[in-house]
Amino acid sequence: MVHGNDARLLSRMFNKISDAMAKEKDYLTELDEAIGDADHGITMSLGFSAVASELSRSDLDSMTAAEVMAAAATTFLDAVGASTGPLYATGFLHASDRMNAHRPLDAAGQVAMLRAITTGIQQRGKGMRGDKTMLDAWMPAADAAEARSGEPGHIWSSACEAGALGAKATQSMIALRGRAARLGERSLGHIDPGAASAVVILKAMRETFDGTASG
Amino acid sequence: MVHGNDARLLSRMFNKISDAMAKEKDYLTELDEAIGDADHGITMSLGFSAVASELSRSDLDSMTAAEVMAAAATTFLDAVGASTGPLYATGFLHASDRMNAHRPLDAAGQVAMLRAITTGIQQRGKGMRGDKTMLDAWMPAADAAEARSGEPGHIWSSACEAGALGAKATQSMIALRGRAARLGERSLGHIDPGAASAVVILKAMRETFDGTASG
Amino acid sequence: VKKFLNDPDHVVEEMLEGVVRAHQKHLMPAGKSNRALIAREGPRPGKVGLVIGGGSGHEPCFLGYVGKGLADAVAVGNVFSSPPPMPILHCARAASGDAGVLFVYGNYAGDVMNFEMAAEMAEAEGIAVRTVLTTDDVASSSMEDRDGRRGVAGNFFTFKIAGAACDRGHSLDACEALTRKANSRTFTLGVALEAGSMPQTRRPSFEIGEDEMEFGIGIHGERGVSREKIENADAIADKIIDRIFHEMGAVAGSRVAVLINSFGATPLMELYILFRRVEQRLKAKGIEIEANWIGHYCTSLDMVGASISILHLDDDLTTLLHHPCDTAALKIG
Amino acid sequence: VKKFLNDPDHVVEEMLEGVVRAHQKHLMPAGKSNRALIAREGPRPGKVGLVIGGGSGHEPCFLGYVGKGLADAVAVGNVFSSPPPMPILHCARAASGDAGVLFVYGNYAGDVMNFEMAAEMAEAEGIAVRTVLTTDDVASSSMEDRDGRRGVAGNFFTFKIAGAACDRGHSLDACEALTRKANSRTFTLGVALEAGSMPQTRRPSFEIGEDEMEFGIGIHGERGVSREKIENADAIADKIIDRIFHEMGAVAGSRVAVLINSFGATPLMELYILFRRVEQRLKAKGIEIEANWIGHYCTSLDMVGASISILHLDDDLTTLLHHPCDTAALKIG
Ligand SMILES: Nc1ncnc2c1ncn2[C@@H]1O[C@H](COP(=O)(O)OP(=O)(O)O)[C@@H](O)[C@H]1O
Ligand SMILES: Nc1ncnc2c1ncn2[C@@H]1O[C@H](COP(=O)(O)OP(=O)(O)O)[C@@H](O)[C@H]1O
Ligand SMILES: [Mg+2]
Ligand SMILES: [Mg+2]
Ligand SMILES: [Mg+2]
Ligand SMILES: [Mg+2]
Repeated sequence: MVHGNDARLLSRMFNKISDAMAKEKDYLTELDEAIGDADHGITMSLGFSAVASELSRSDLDSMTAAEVMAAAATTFLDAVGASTGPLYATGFLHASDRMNAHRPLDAAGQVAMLRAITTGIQQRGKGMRGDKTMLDAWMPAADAAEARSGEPGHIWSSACEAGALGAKATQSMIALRGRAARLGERSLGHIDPGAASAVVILKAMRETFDGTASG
Repeated sequence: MVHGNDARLLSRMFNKISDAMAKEKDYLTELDEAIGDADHGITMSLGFSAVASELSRSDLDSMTAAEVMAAAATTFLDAVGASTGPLYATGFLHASDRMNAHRPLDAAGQVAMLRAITTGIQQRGKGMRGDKTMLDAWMPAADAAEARSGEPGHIWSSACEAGALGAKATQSMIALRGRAARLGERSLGHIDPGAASAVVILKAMRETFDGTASG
Repeated sequence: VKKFLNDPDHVVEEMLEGVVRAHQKHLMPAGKSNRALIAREGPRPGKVGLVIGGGSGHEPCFLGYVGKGLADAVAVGNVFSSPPPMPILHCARAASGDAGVLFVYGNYAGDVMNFEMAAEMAEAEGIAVRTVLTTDDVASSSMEDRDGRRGVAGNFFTFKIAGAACDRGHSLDACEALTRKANSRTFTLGVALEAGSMPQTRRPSFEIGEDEMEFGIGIHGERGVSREKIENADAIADKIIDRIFHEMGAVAGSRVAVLINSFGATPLMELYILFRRVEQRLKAKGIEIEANWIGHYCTSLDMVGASISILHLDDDLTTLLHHPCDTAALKIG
Repeated sequence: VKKFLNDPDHVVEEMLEGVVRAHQKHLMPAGKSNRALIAREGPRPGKVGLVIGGGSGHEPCFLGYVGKGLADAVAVGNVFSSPPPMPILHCARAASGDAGVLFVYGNYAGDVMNFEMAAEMAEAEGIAVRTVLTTDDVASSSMEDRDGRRGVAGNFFTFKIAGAACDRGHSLDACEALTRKANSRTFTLGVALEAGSMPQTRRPSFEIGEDEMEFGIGIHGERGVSREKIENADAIADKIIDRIFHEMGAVAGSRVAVLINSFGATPLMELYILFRRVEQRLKAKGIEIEANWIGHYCTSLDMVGASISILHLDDDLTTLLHHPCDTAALKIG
């Protein structure tokens, strides 16, 4: 694939995320009912549908991948606020910054993007693994992708698998950050909604990038 | 029976009414839920328990039957207000007035009391038979009692029977007075709570007077 | 249905103990009982006294409207029950400044009987009493039977106008006439989505189906005038406004006051959404909103539902509406 | 769960359209969006600007507290979601009178991130910003971790004090210090009997058993700190007051302000019953109630429940508490 199509590729990615989030909205909200304030599915779906519709109105041909990421960051943030707004906005902006100086969105570029998003989220939320947050999906996913970076065909399946395992593992954690942290031990036994929605994003990324990453 | 006991007899009557009303409270409230404001059982039970406890604190030996009736009227009114307060207070006061100039509470006296209560209710509420109110129990009861006044043993069973039939008949009436009148045809099919509680009172009267009326 | 209660039979007494302590700057009991509450800066010689009242369960009605510039006294009944004559009489005595007393209350069989008995007793003591029954509930009977309608949340406006008329020193005749005018120009319609529940029963007083609403509801948990399919907020507001427009003679350039009232459990968020539509409809007709109130002004225990009231103003009523008052539930100026 | 709504995804926009029309005497949008609302008579040169905000679903929080003598601007988020930085920045700009701007909002991860981003942007424009997080919820963490607590209905008091401090012309340092003091002396505990429901789901966000209550509840329909057997009103009030007494250093002769707050569906009648007990307990300790508020001041959609907040006054705070203000939800003086 050629460089000029990266903006379109990312736009396709955000479309897929938006569709997937709309489908998982109820499930995510149910998770947030258990240990949060019952809005996570609503927030994520609203935010990514705003991103998708903003990008659909943009002239992608004249945009770089970095510009698409930056537009997604701002749009997502303005649409949702909440906890996820600053977290993902910072993640996307961080990825955008990395892209500026970077080569096309080939396998290495995709892994770098995944890591950059993760690092951005970490910086904004000052969290770490084991806090029972979205980071418990993003961090193992980025690690797994990096470990597989020599095998372009396996990057996204590994990332998804690791992310899903990480999200699953939040079930046995006590929340240390975000709203659920107020519940203390009552948060045990429930999957973190933010980790679950991270997996939804990762899977949409896999769908987008699988096959493209061979070049 | 002797005259001096009339005050006690009436006090016993109000006790029986109070007990019966406490037992029927839920049923009466359910009736009022259907076509009123769900308080009729509460109001009636509260009102007669106030009367019973007022009389239990009174020196009945120094009171006439008329004074007992008047005390019941005031106590009931002050305790409940509502629609039933003025209606029964006026009924009881009316009966009290009649008693003043009257002979003891023998069969004739009892029939006169029943009629006086009924007339008082009529005067206060400006209602008539067929309005779907408590009068649909009180009026036939008073009529039946008067018709049987020559047969002391049957006065109260006739009154109760006629009252119960009258209350039952409210089921097929459209309410013309009181809160239920707002419902128009929607009041059809439901027994009027005030008519139902009138039957409760009539039955407690029967229990009180049956046997006493032979003299 | 779960509630913050102790003995359900003492709910009114306990509430009133709270009220008397909470609002001691505005009101005080007339005697030993809290069933007759008097405005601290209300009654004064030469002023017509305004007495309001009714059952409990409508808070802040009626006790929240006692204070300077509004009602001089309130008689408080049991839940959904008219107060008996005695507390009303106590109110009349305390409110009397020898210029007569005005009784204003909702048109319900029970209230009429008890207030009339009290009026007779007050008259017998030499206190001149006039009565205005509030009859703002458009749903409760036809336009021809306006006087037969019941009083619901719109009594907020009628009380306000009556209190202002009294406070401005009008005669008993004038106070009565102005209050009657306010009532005749006030129109309310209410919708319930779920019934409330009595403290003693703690079950919904009746069931409203999943996709139903009760249209033309009163404020006592009585059923409404018709059971209808539930609709969205705008459609409900439209239905109400259409009915009110049909009755109210307001034309372009008219001024109105609007009250969007929660029956208890409906939150402010939804009231604002209703108000949005009401404002659009009034604007489209060229009718101006002089003032509006949105919140819990006349409730029916914990009923889920709301009512819309409109007072069609004229110059007199506008002046009286803006007249200052200071009560627990309403402060103006 | 039935509600007066149109498209559930437009609930906030529609509500704000209603709010902007209803309260046009008090506030107006900062720009084209209604997500940043400015007090009409709020900001002025030389005065510290007070910016508050948070998610929707808490009405009259936060927008009801915008106006002269209280907040200068409010940023409005989606239901139970912090507003994003842009409307907060618009608020900061509009509230700025070149004497600095004070941000006061509840201590939640989302709000902290968004307000901090906005603060950085405002600082970059040369607006000095200070932040006070409200942390009045006694239940949300231990006494030692006071700063980790979340802000709930008691922010009513903290906003009031902050607004008064700003309006009286104090410096940014002084406004911050007084606001911090108010927050550190405010204690709240809440109890939910039934969960609220989101406009989009219209189902209770969680179930509370027939004979259970959720103790130490927040204002976002989050679960509380513990599930307990339901008790009567006095027992619940006692439990709350005992916890608050344990933390608050008030002794005989101290003065406090009391807020009995409905989370949405709990009616005034029950709040008065709770207040009755709170007053008894305070009186027994010789603590005087300087002022009290009872009603819907900080809600959680249509949750059934109530919270009790106590502000332990000192001379400064008493003066500021009584300072006049004029907003949609609170008028003093
Ligand atoms: N500091 C943080 N770092 C990373 N993720 C966080 C942090 N705080 C919260 N989260 C994530 O945010 C999710 C909740 O998002 P959402 O429901 O949209 O926001 P809110 O809690 O404001 O309602 C949590 O499930 C958690 O994964
Ligand atoms: N004018 C009237 N005459 C006779 N009975 C009446 C009249 N109005 C109402 N009632 C009776 O009162 C009953 C209702 O009493 P209750 O529920 O205690 O009062 P409220 O309607 O004030 O709640 C009705 O069922 C009816 O029988
Ligand atoms: Mg959430
Ligand atoms: Mg009734
Ligand atoms: Mg009643
Ligand atoms: Mg949230």
